[in-house]
Amino acid sequence: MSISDAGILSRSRIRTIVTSRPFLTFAIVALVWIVASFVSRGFGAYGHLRYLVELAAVIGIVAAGQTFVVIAGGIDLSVAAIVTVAAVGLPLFAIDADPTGLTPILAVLAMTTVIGLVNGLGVALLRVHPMIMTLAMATFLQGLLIIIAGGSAVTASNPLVSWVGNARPFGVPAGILVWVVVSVVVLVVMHATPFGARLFAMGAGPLAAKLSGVPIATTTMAVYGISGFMAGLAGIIVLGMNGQGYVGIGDPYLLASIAAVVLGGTSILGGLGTYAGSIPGAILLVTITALITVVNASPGWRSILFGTLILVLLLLSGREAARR
Amino acid sequence: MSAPILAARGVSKGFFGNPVLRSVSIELMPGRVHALLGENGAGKSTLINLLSGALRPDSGTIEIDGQAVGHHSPSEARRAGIAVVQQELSLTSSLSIAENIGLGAYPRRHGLVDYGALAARAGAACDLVGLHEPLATPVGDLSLGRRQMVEIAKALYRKPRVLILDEPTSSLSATETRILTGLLERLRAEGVAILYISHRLEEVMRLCQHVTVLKDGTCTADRSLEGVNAAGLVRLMVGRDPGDLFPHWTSTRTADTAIAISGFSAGAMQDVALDIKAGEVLGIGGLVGQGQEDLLLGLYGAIPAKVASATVNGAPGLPANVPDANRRGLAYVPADRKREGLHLIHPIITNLMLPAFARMPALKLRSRSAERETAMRLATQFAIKGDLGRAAQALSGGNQQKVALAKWMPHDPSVLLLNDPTRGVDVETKREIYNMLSGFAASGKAVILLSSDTPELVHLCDRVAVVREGKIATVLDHGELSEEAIVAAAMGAEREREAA
Amino acid sequence: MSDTSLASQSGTALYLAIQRKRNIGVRSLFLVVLAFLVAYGVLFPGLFTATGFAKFTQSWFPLALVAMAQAILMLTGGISLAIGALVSLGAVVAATTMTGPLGVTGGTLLVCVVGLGIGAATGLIVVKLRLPAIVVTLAGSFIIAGAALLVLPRPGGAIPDWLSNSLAGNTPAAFGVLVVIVLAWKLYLATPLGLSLYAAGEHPVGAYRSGVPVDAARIAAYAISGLLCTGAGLFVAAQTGSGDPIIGNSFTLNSIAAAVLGGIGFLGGQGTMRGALAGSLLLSLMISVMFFLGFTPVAQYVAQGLIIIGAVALPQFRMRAK
Amino acid sequence: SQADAAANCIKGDRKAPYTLGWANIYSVPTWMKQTQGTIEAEVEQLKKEGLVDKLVVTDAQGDSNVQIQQIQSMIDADVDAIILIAGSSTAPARVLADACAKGIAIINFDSLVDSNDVTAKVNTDSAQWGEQATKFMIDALGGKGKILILNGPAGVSVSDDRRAGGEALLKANPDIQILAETNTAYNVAPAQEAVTSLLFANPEIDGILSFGGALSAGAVLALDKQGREQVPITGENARQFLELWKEKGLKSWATMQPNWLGAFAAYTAVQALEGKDVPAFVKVPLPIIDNSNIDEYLARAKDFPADGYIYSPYDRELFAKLLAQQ
Ligand SMILES: Nc1ncnc2c1ncn2[C@@H]1O[C@H](COP(=O)(O)OP(=O)(O)OP(=O)(O)O)[C@@H](O)[C@H]1O
Ligand SMILES: Nc1ncnc2c1ncn2[C@@H]1O[C@H](COP(=O)(O)OP(=O)(O)OP(=O)(O)O)[C@@H](O)[C@H]1O
Ligand SMILES: [Mg+2]
Ligand SMILES: [Mg+2]
Repeated sequence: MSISDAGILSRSRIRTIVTSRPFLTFAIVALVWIVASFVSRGFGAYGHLRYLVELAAVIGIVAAGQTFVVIAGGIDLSVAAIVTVAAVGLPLFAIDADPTGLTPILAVLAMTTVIGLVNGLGVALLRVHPMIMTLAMATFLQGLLIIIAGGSAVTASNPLVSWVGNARPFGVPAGILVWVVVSVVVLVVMHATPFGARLFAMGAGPLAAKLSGVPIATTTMAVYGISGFMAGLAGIIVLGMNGQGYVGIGDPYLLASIAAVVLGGTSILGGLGTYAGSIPGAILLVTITALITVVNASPGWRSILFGTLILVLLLLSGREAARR
Repeated sequence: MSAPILAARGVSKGFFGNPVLRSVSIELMPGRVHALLGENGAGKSTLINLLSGALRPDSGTIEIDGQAVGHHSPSEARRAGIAVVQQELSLTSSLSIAENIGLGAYPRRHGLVDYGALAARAGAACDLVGLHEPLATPVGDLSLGRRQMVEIAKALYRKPRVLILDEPTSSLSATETRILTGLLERLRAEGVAILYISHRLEEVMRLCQHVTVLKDGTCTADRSLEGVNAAGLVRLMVGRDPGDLFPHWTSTRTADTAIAISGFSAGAMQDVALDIKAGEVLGIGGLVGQGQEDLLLGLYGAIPAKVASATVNGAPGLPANVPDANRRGLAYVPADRKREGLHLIHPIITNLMLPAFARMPALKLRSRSAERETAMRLATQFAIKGDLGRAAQALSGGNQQKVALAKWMPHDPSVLLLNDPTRGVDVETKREIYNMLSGFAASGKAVILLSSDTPELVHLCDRVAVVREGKIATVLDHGELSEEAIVAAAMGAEREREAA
Repeated sequence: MSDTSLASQSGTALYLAIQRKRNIGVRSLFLVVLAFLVAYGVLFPGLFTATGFAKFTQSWFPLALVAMAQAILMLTGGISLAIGALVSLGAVVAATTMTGPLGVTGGTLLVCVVGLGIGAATGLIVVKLRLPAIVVTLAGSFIIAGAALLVLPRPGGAIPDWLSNSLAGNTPAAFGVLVVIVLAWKLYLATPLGLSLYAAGEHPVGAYRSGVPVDAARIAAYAISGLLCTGAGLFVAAQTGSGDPIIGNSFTLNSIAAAVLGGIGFLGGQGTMRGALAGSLLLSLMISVMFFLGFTPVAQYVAQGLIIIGAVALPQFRMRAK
Repeated sequence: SQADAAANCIKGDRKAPYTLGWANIYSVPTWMKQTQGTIEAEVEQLKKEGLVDKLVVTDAQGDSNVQIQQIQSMIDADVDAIILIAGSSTAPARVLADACAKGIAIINFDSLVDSNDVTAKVNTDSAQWGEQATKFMIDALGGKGKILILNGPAGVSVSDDRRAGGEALLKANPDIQILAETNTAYNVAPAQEAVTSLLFANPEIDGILSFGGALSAGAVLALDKQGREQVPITGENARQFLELWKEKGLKSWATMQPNWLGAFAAYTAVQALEGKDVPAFVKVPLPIIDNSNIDEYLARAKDFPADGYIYSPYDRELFAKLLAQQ
C-alpha cells in the first residue's frame, strides 16, 4: 500500500468515526455539559460529573443487556423487575460462612441469568413475542416480589456490595470501574466474535439467519440470559449505592435502558447498532435528568422541558435510516 | 410509426456519487414490445424507476406524449397511463387480491372504496392473467408465482397505455408464462406500449420487436430485433461472441449414496422416496408451489420432517436442525434471497461470512483481515460487483443471488440444495453458475436443483423428479428429458381430468 | 363464462368474503376470549342483567379504545409510548372545561381537537423527520404528562352528573358508543386512505410506487390514534366524575399488551382491529374472572403472566401441530 | 341486621360472620405488604371472634381504572365491607357511590377519596404532617436559613396535601429561603440523585424539609456520599432512615403513616357492621419520633423488614379509644 493510499484510508476512517452515531452522541453529551456548566452553578464540577457518570453506569449496564437484545431483534421489558429482584433478593442469599459477601452476589447473578434464560426460552421455543414474554415475566416477578420483599428482616450488610456502591479506588467510583469492564467485554463480544455477528444477523432477518445455520434458539436464550445477568449486576450496584434495596428500585431503568439504546443510534428494529452508542446515550439521559432537577419550575414544566430536550437531542442524533 | 408515448432523453442517475445511468435515452412506441436488456446491475430497474416517477433523474428529461414532465411522481405516472410491474414484489399480504390490485387507484363512491366496481374491474384484470382464486383471498396465502400474477393484474387494472414489466416471468411457471405472452400480444395489438425486461432470451426473441441494451449504465444498442438471433442478442449484451449457455453434459454420477430417504414427509410433501448419488445433479421440477420447497427444507432440517428411513452422507437420520445439516455437509440456497438468503441492511462481506460465523466457536476472536481475504476471494470467484463494505441492498438482484450462493463455498459442502438459483440472473452469470454446478458434481458432490426454468433442468440434470400435489409424479432420466416431457409430467393431473 | 361470473360478484359479497377471511387469524383468540366470557358468566350470573353488562363494558371501554389507538399505529409500523399520558390529558381537559363556560359540547370538542392535534403533530415528527416512533413518543409522553399537570396539578375538576350517568350509569351506553366507534373504524377502513394503512405499514416503498399517499396515511393514523386516546380520557373522566392528571399511566403498556395479544405485529400491516379488541377484552375479563375465582394477589400476578403467554403461544402450538 | 344502622352506607341484611373486601391499589411495596400483614392479623382475630368469615384481597397493580373494576366486582359479589386505599383521590368516587347505595360498608384509609359516600375515612392528617414537619425545620434553624424541599410525586394528593400543610408557616417565616424544590417518587434512589444534583448547585444548605421517609434517607445518603455535613432534616419512620439518623447522629424529627391503619380499618368495618357508632372521619393522631424515643423504635427494628417501616405499637384498646374520641 502506498503512503498516499494510507493517508486516504485514515482520513476516510476519521470521517466515518466523526460522522458515526456513537461519536455524535458523545459530542452532544459534551455540548450539554459545557452549556449546563455555564447555565447552572456547580453543574460542571468534577465531583458532579463523576457522580453523573456513576449514575449512568447503572443505566449503562442495564442498557448493555438491552442493546444485545435489541440488536438481536427483540426487546426486554423485564429488566426493571429483574433489577428490583436482584436488589431485594440479595440479602436472602446471605451466608454467614462467607465473610467476603461474594457467594450471595454470585447466587443473585445466577438467578437473574436464569430469569433471562427463561425469557429466551419463551421467545425462542414458544415463539411468544419478546414484548409479551418479557412483560409477562415482569408480572411474574411482581408476584415473586410480594413473596420475598421484606421477607427477611436482614439489612444488606454485604461488604462487597457496599464496596461496589461506595468505594472509590484511584478516585474513580467502583461502579464506573465495573461499567468500564462491562463495556470493554460487551464491545468485544458484540463486534469481534462470531457470537456478536450472529446477533446482528438474527436482528436483520431471523429466517435468513436460521437458513445460514445460526442456532437461533440457543442464541436467543443467550441474549436474554445476558440481559438478565446485566440487570442483576445493575441491581447489585444500585443496592450498594442506596444501602438498602426496596420494591420499585429498578423501575427507572426500563425506559431509561431503551432510551439509551435508541439515543445511541441502535435501531429498535434490530440488526443495526452498537453498544458504543448506548454508553453516551446513558450519560446523556442522566445529564438531562440532573439538569431538569436544578431548574426551578413547576413539575409540569419540568416534565415538558425533559421531553422537549430528549426530542431535540434525538433530532440531532437519531435519524432512522430508511429500511425496506 | 407514430410518436412515442413515453420517452427518456439523456437521463443520468447516480447513487451516493456512483453513476448508475449515464445519459440514457429510450422511446416507447404504442403497439410495440420493447425489450430492455443488460447484465445484472446494468441499470435496467433504475431506468424503469425514472420512467415511472419512483426516482428523479439527476439530469435529462422524461417526456410523456412529447411533453417534458417536471415533477414526475408515481401518482402522476399513473394518471398518464403508465403502469409498472416491479421486479420486487411489494404486495400487502393481509389485504385481499382485489384490494391489492386496486391499491392506490380504488374506484370510489361517496368517498368510500366502491367494492362493486372494484370486484368488476379487478375480476376482469384477474381473468386476463388467468388468476382464478377468489378475489377475497388474502395475498399472503398465495404462492410466489400467483403473487406475481396479482402484480401483473394490478398493472392491467390501471388500463395502461404504457406497461412496464421488470422480469415478470422469473417466478412464473410455464403455463403462467404462456398466458402472459398471449396477453402481451393482445395488449400490443390494442396499441399499448410495452417495455419488457427479462433475462430469458427465448422469451425476448418470441415477444419483442425492439431492443435497448444497457451496459454499465450506458446504452450500447437501440435497434429493431428483426433478423437478430439469440446469439446476436447475447453479443449485443456482453459485447463478444457468446459460448454455449449450458456446459456440455456428462454424467459424473457415482455409486455412492449421498442422500437416501424413504417415507419422507415434510410440509406439503408426503411419503417421498429418493436416492441421490454423489456426483449427481438431481432436478426437481413441476408447477410452482407443489411442495418442492418443503422437500428441500425438510432435508435441510429447517422445517419438521418425518421419515421412515434416511441416510445423509453415510450417517443415519435426517439433520435435526440447520446447524446439524451444515455440519453434515448440506448447504441451502433459498429462492427468496431478499428475505431468506441475505441480510440486505448488512455489508456484503458480513453476508458472505455468515455461515462461517454460524459455525465458528461463538466467542473466538474474529480476524478481520482473514475475513476480508476470504470475502475478496469469493467476490472475485463469483464476479460479485460492488464494494464489499457496502450494504447488500445496493447490489442488483443478480449479484445478490451470487452472494447467497458464494457464502457457502468456504465450507465445501458435499450436498448443495438449490432453490431456483438463477432466478433473475443474467446470462453471463447463469453460465458461470451452471459451470460451477457441473464442476461441483464432477468433484463427486451431489446437487439438488429445484428450478422453475425448465431448460435448465433439461440441460443440467442427471435425473429430474417432477413433483405434483406433494408427491413425486415421475422421475425422468437424462435421456428422456425434454421441456415437453417435464411440462407433461407436471400437468399430468390436469391432462387426466381433461381426458375424463 | 368466468368473466361474467367474477364481474357480476356484488360489492357486498366481496366485502363480506374479505371480512370472513380476516377472521381466520384471530379464531383461536376468539375462542379463548369466549371461554373467559363463559367462565365469567358462570361465576357471576349478574353479568347478563342490563346493569351487570353495563358495568362490565364500562370497565372494558377505555382499554378497548387505547388498544385500538395502539393497533392503528402498529399497523403502520409505528408504536406509541404516549398513550397513557394522552388519556390523562384528555381526562383533565374534560374535567376542567365541561362545567365551565365551554360546556359539554365545547369541552368534548376541545378534547377531540387536542387528541387530533397532538396525534397529528407526533405523526408529522415521526413521518417527516424519520425519527424512531418509540423514542419520539417516549419524549412526547413527558411533554404531554407535563401539560396534563399544568391543566390540573392535582386530582379534581368535575364532569356534569348527567353526562357521567348517561355514559357510565346503569345502561350499556358505553357499549353502544364502542359499537359506533368500531363502525366508524370499519367505515374508515373502507376509504381509500384507510385501506392504504396496511400497504403503507407493510411495504411503504411499494405502496408509494403504487400511488398510495403513504405519508398522509401514516400521519392520519397518528391523528386518529390521538383522538381515540383523549376520547378514552374523556370517558374515564365521565366514569370517575372528575379528572386526575396521572390516571392514564398504565394504559401505555396495557395497550401494547392488548394489541400484541390480539395478533398485531410490530413490522406493520399485520393483524386486525377485531384481534386488538379481543386482546383488550381478554385483559379486562381476566381481572374480573380472577377476582371471582378468589385468587390472592400473588396468584393474580402469576396467572396473569401465564394467561398472556398462553394466549399467544397456544395458536403457535396449534399451527405447529398441523 | 340493623334496619337503621348507625353508620353511613350500611343497609340490608348483613349478619356476622362478614365477608371483607380489601381493595388494595398495589400490594408489592413493602409498606403495603406490612399493612396487609396488620389487616390479616386483625382478620384472624375477628375470625376467632366469629365476626369475619372471609377476606377477599385484590391488587390493582397501581392502576386506578383496574381498582374501579375490582371494586365493581366486590359489589357484584356482594361483600359486606370494602376496605380501601384509593389509587386516585377522585377516580373511585362513583363506584363507591354504587357500593354505598348497595349497603356495603366502606372504610377508606391512607389515600382518601374526595367523596362522602363512604362509611368512614380513617387517616392521619396530611396537612398536619406538613405543618409539624415545617415547624420542626423552622425551629431547628432558628427561623432563618436556606432549605431544600423534597416532595413526593407530582399529581398525587397526599404529596400535595403535605406540602400545602407547610405553606402557611413558610410564608410566615420569610427568612427561611427555599433554595429548590423537587418532586420524585417516594423512593431512596431518585431522591438521592436529585439531592446530589441540588447539592452541587447549592453550596450552602442549612436544612432539608422532606415530606417522606425514603426521600429523607436518600438525602442523608447524598450528603454523606458527597462529603457534606449533615443538616437538620425531617423524615418518616422508614427503618433505613431511622438507622441512618442514629448512625449519623442527625438532628431530626419524624412522623409516620402507621401500618396498623389497615388493621384499624378492618376493625372499624366490623364495628360499623355490628351497628356501633362510627364517626365519618376518624383522625388518627400522628405518632412523633424524635431524639427522646428514637431508641425505643430502633430497639424493635429487627421485627421489621429492612426496607420497611417501624410503626408504633397498637392494640384493640387504642382502636376503641380512637373510635370513641369524636
Ligand atoms: N417460518 C418462519 N417464519 C418466521 N420466523 C421463523 C420461521 N421459522 C423460524 N423462525 C425464527 O426462528 C426462531 C427459531 O426457530 P427454530 O426453533 O426452528 O430454529 P432452529 O434452527 O431449530 O434452532 P435450534 O437448532 O437452536 O433449536 C423463531 O423464534 C423465529 O423467530
Ligand atoms: N437505492 C440504491 N442505492 C444504491 N445503489 C443502488 C440503488 N439502487 C440500485 N443501485 C445500484 O445501481 C446499479 C443498477 O441497479 P439496477 O437495479 O438498476 O440493475 P438491474 O439492471 O435492474 O439489475 P438486475 O438485472 O440484477 O435486476 C446496481 O449496481 C446497484 O447496485
Ligand atoms: Mg433489476
Ligand atoms: Mg429448534
